[in-house]
Amino acid sequence: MHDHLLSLLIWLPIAAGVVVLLLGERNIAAGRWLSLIASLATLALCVPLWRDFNTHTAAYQFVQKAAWIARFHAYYALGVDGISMPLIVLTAFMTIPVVIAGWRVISARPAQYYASFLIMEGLMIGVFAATDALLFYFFWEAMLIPMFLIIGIWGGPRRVYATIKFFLYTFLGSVLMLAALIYMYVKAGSYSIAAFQALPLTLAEQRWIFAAFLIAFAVKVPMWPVHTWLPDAHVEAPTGGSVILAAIMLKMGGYGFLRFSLPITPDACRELDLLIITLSLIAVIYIGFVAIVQPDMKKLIAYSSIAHMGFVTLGAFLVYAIVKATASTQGAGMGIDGAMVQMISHGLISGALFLCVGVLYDRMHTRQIADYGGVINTMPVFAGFMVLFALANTGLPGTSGFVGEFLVILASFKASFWYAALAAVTLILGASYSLWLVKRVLFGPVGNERVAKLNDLDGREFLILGALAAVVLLVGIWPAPLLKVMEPSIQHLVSQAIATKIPV
Amino acid sequence: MITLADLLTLSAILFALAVAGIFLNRKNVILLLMCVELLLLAANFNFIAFSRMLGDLTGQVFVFFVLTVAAAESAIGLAILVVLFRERRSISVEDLNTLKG
Amino acid sequence: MNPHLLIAIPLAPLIAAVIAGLAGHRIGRVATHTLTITGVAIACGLSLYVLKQMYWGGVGTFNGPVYTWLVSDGVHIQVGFLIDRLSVLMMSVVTFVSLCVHVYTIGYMSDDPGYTRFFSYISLFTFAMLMLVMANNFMQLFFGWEAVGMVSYLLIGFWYTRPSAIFANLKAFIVNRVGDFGFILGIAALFSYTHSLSYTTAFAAAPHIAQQTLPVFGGVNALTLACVCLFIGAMGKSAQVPLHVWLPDSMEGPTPISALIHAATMVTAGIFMVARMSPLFEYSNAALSFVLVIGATTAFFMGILGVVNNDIKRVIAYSTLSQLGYMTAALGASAYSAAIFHLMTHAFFKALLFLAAGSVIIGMHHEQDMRKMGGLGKYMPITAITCWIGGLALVATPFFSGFYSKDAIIEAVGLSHRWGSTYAYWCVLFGSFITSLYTFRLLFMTFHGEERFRHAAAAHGHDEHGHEAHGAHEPRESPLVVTLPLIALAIPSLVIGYLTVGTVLYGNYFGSAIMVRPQNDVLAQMAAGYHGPLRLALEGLVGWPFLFALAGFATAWLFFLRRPDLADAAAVKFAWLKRILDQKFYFDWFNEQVIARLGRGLGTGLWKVGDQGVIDGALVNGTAASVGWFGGVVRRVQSGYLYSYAFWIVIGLAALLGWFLVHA
Amino acid sequence: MNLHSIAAAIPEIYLIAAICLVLLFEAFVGARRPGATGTLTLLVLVIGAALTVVFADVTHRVVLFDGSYVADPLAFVLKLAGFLSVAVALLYSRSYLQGRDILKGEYYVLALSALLGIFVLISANSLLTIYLGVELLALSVYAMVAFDRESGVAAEAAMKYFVLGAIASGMLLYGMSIIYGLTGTLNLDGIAVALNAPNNLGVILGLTFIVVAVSFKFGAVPFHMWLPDAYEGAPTCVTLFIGTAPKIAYFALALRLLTHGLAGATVDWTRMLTPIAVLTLVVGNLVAIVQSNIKRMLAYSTISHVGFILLGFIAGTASGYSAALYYTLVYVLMTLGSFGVVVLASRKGFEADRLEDYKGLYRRDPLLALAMAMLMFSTAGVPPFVGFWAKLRIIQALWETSHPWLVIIAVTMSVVGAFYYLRVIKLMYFDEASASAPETVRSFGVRFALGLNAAAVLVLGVLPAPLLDLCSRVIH
Repeated sequence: MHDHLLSLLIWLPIAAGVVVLLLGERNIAAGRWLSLIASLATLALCVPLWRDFNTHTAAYQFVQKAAWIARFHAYYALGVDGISMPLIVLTAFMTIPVVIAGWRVISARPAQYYASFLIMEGLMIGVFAATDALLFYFFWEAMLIPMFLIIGIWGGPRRVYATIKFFLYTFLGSVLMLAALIYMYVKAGSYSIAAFQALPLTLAEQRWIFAAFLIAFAVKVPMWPVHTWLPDAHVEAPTGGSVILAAIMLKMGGYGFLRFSLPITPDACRELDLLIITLSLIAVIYIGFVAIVQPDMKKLIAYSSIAHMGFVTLGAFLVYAIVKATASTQGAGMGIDGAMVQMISHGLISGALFLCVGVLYDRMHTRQIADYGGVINTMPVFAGFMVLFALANTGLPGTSGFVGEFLVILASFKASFWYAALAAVTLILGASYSLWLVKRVLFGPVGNERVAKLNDLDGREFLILGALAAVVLLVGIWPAPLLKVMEPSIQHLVSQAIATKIPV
Repeated sequence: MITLADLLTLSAILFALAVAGIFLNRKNVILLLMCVELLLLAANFNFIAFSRMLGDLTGQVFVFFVLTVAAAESAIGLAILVVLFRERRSISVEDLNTLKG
Repeated sequence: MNPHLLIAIPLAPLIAAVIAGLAGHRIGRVATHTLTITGVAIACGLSLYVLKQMYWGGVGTFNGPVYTWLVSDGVHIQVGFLIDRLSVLMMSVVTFVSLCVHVYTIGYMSDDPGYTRFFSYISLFTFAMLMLVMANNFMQLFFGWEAVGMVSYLLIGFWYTRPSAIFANLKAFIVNRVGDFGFILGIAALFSYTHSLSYTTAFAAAPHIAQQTLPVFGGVNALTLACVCLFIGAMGKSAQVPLHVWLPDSMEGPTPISALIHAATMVTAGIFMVARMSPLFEYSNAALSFVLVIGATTAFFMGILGVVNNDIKRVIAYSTLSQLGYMTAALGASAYSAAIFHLMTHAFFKALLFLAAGSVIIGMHHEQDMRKMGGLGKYMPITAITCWIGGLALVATPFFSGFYSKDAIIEAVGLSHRWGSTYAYWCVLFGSFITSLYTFRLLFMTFHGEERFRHAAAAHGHDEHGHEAHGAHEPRESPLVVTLPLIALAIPSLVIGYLTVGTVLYGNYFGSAIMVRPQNDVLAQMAAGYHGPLRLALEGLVGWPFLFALAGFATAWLFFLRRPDLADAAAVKFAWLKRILDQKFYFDWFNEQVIARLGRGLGTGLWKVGDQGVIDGALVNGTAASVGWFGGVVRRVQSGYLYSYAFWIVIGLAALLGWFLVHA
Repeated sequence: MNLHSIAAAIPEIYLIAAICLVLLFEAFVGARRPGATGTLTLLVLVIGAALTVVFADVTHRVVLFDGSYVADPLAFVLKLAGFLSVAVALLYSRSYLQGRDILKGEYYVLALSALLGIFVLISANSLLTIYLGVELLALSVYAMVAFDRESGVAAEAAMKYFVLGAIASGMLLYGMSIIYGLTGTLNLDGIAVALNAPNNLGVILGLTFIVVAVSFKFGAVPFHMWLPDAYEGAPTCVTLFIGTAPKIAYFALALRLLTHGLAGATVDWTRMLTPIAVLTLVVGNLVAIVQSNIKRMLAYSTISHVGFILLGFIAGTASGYSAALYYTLVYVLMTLGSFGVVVLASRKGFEADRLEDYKGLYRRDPLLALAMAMLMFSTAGVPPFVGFWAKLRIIQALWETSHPWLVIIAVTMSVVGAFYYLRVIKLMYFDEASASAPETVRSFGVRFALGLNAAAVLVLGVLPAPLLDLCSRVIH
């Protein structure tokens, strides 16, 4: 069972998706239930994954290896460590709300809708589970197709522009990464990520590879200035699409930095860390200001996502700054810990916020903040949830949003006062855009007669938001287990990141 | 005494003439067909010259094949020309520009 | 000491809050308030028990973890309690005041639809405040710090349909966040040197950190930087200039909140924090000078604003600001005990004043404008008397609790030799004149003189919950649930100073909890001249502060009771001054017109120009467009003419031939 | 020489016989039973494939007919591919021809003789056989382009194709003559032995003509101009034909002539091909973006793919050639599918050749739309479709021979290319169906074949190992 657990996690949803597709639009009721069962089953499969995960080793676990393209030493090789495992669980978890959220809302071609999401779930888990670079890339790219269709088919008015922009942006990033991967294959004679991490590379080579990776991952994260696809994609995507986009897809950029950039091109990273840190801080502040003035709820949350992901990249690359500043690795791991927790937490919170927007959108069919006001009068329960998630988005202690930012800020001060100071500006900006949004949408007297007609959450929506709220609070109050899972892998990563790979 | 160089030069000139004819002529498609023939002849000249120099017959055998093919080629060419004329009522190169871009 | 007992203290209100919040509307009002009051009562009882244990029972300091929050990079961040005489005192004050407010709320909010929600909020607040006070590490301190901020955000915006309320709560949260920005930096600074978040480690490392220099602003002392950053956090929470702007607006919340949060507890968190961090601040004179100057400035200038305001609650709010200034000044003078002592006494009489004001507001049917009051004394005797007691305590009348704390502060500041202490001394001294001026103005305008409410135009209730207010109708004394807490608070306001000054201030009550270096120890000098509370009070009768207070009384009597017209005349004569004061020194104007507008402008600029213009317009879509344009150009080469096709073939051939024959 | 010794040549011999048979059949039966010839031809192709498997599956290199003919595993694979692709092409074409009542036996005869030309090229081992193969293929194809006598554009396309093609073969011939003069033999093995003098003026002179001719046949820039016109002008079923099987032949042409015969001058011709390949990539992709006619767009996309195939040759290693082979086969598979969709989507009077004609195709015919979407993603080189592996192999070959800039250009251009493939999907799935679009072709057999075609693109994408192995095995 355990040697096929990851395969199951990948292929179960994909198979289910195909079945749903074959069932077709006619027996969509069956399709819906099948999708729900499949997504729940996938999450259930994560239980043994978490329970039997050995938190004392940095080695890959639940490994599975089969020949794929023997001639090119590409293997169907799967495995998880402390970095990928939590992300897989997150993926499995976040798909369920998407399925439930679409339940009554998606009327056009629902079977294809569910199929796309299930298939995408499998592919995304594949991205995190692959230990073979080629397999990783295979999933990484294949994932674009369902998302392209989701935005394009079920999206808003400017969906075509948004989805093609999204696809080309990410495609450009990916192909350059592919070139880098193949280059390293030619040098290493194998596509195994471990082999790449062990491969000695001159500084020049590392610079080029780093650049290729940077473009690929920076676009996915997204980092300023290659972020502009995200607001468009989010605004146009259907609720489920935004949730997956924000909750999982963005994480792949961060995952890529941790899995590829740091261990494979450590010297280039050491050389160019200032670049990444600067971009991250720009993301935090510049984007924070931009988020404040957004008139569209989804756009606002999209921008806040970019700002939050800035902490991920910042935390990841603090390693070098800290080593340079203090000549010791104390606190380096903390930055990466922070980055990881931030990824998980942002997955939950932004997903929840997009679901909240979806709840409103399903009722009012507008995302303009100006069209709302005083929603709390007619939807008190919903308002309660949204306020909670908004506060979590401001990084309030006791919610998951706090943990990552706190760790990153602590670590960044070790690197430089200014990094910490600029990063901490998010306390102010985050509060400003999140709570101003809440003020304009939820509070105040009833905005207009359409708001007056709103009815509060139904059981389905309550279930989704309730579950998310519970997890957000749990991670905020007791993050220790999460950190425990990551610790060995992150310590290992730090040791890889500070070692040099330049052949002598 | 005619040297190999002379023959090669001649064939080169023929070749150049043919090519020039093809893209200088804006009037008549039939002229194009002629130029094509000329082109093949230039190549044939080379073959013969070389085979004579090398004292190897295969080159001349090749020429026979080329001539045959050339005949077939012009046959096809004229056939297409007929179709074209039936449709367009013109065989001017200038008019062959509905497909472009 | 039994840790489970300690855990029960914050947990009781938390559980009550959660139940009240999630199920309040189901279990009903009575059940809700019984539940929450029980919760807070347990907390209060236990706190007092612990206090007794520690003071009389001789139980030592407790410092232990509850559970491990997380372990990152070998750093164990734990949730834990540090219970010493400082924290236990705070716990007792917080829970006691909170208890009073709970009871009071039953009456005050009786007809509010959000009844249960309100109870869950204030219980939650009690929990958060207790976590803050009991913390033994910076993470938990920050948790409590932010949590109280969050609850106050919810409470100020309790009447969420009021534009003014939801404006105020957003403002409060963001201004607090500005403070927290500094606070978290301070924590990070300490962490970067100690690699731990526990108090003990940080305190132990203080002398060492004081030797370090940070390469920022051309090199500053690390400890100074850390302390100033921490204090910036305190400026936010404890509403010190210039981060005070949120406090007056926060009066939009229901009165119990004003009493609970914005007088007695939350705003004192900053004071408590600095006192708690005394082992750090003591090693940085620069930081303490900063604290001293800020505090004194707040004490004086915010007091002045109290004189011109007409909203009864806002006047008290400004008085709170100025009193917080006094506490801060005390901290700056290394008189931490005095600050905490004043914090305690102030908690009682300020809560009393607020609740009294609330009682008046009930009596006036939610009318808060003092110009529409007057002569209420004979209709609401209990309120009036208790309010007078509070007022007298506030102006530091000898024998009243306020006197012992405030006088000590003024004297301590006077004795301090720190940079800026002279300025601070004059501020706090004149401050006592200002204090009594606005206090008696309030008392006179409310309870004495002509009964202006009779010919007040149909006054509008500020609370949109179900009253239509009648201008001319006799105010009646409030019900028992309202007056009982008044009395309960009046007694300590009267006596607590007299009873405890000896121990708390001069009896080295705090022991190791507060650390003062000998060269800074002004209180020790004062203790030398201390011969019991009675003697102290008698001396106080001829002390400068009291004389200033008397002057204030006289002025108030003249201008607001005897000859109100003089006040108006002065207002006309000093119009410029009045404008500045009405504009509250233009702080709000600056924040809204300059900072907020700047922020929004910057955001819009970056968005429209940076994102949409340059990045998206020029780079992204520009690239796409230019690719398309280029395609269109290249396309035209395919002219459709046979000869041009042939020509291109020849060009290609020639190019290849030329290039390679030349390079061969 | 007994039968056994020429067994390897069975496919060509059989094909000649078959052509005569089909010709006779058409002459006597075809007139009465239109379509019967088509069926017969399909039968012929299937049998041919079978015979090839039986006789031509040589394990080692066999040289016949006085060294002018070679049979090797590569030839075997290519010929099978040829049979298969022609069979599929004809299968798709049938309904199209029927709809425009040009369902005539000559079409099949021409197709078969073109196939014969392809085979001759595949097995050519002397300049003479190469020339004959080229001409046989070219002449049949010219005729096919002009096959619809009612269509003016077809005639124009044919005329352009013919004249330019003739120029190209003239140049090929001229180049050959020079090489012959330098080496004194027409046999490629002989040439390979005699000629290994890089930077020899004479060689370069001849080589340049040959490279130009080969580039022309492939449709590489700037010798590509015939291609879009021919593709657009020809009847779609002919476009389908000339877009697929001949590419196999031209691959063989390049492989036999350049990498075998002129191996001595590899340095030179790789350097010549480099600018051509880059131009081809850039121009093909850029101009494809601005097309509004899908046949023309696919023509330019073909050009861009040719760029990739040439890159494989530029690598100049066995790995590179096998990458090019893999790319060619994959390309043929995908082109069969995409033009097949165009054929099936069209009706008489509705050529379905404008991009707008594909608006909302999903609503009208989900299967067709799905197949097209898969093919487009595959052509764009997105996993899990087979097109991805083709690009991967080329890039790998380029890295092995360290051509960083070619890699960067290639991948960047593939992003540009992705745009116009996505646009087709966008039209089919995101846009609403335009009014008055006729019913698509519903005959089960063809649709089933198309479904298989698309499925193959996916299956070979998920499990690429076998085909990759094959391509690496047959080239060494």
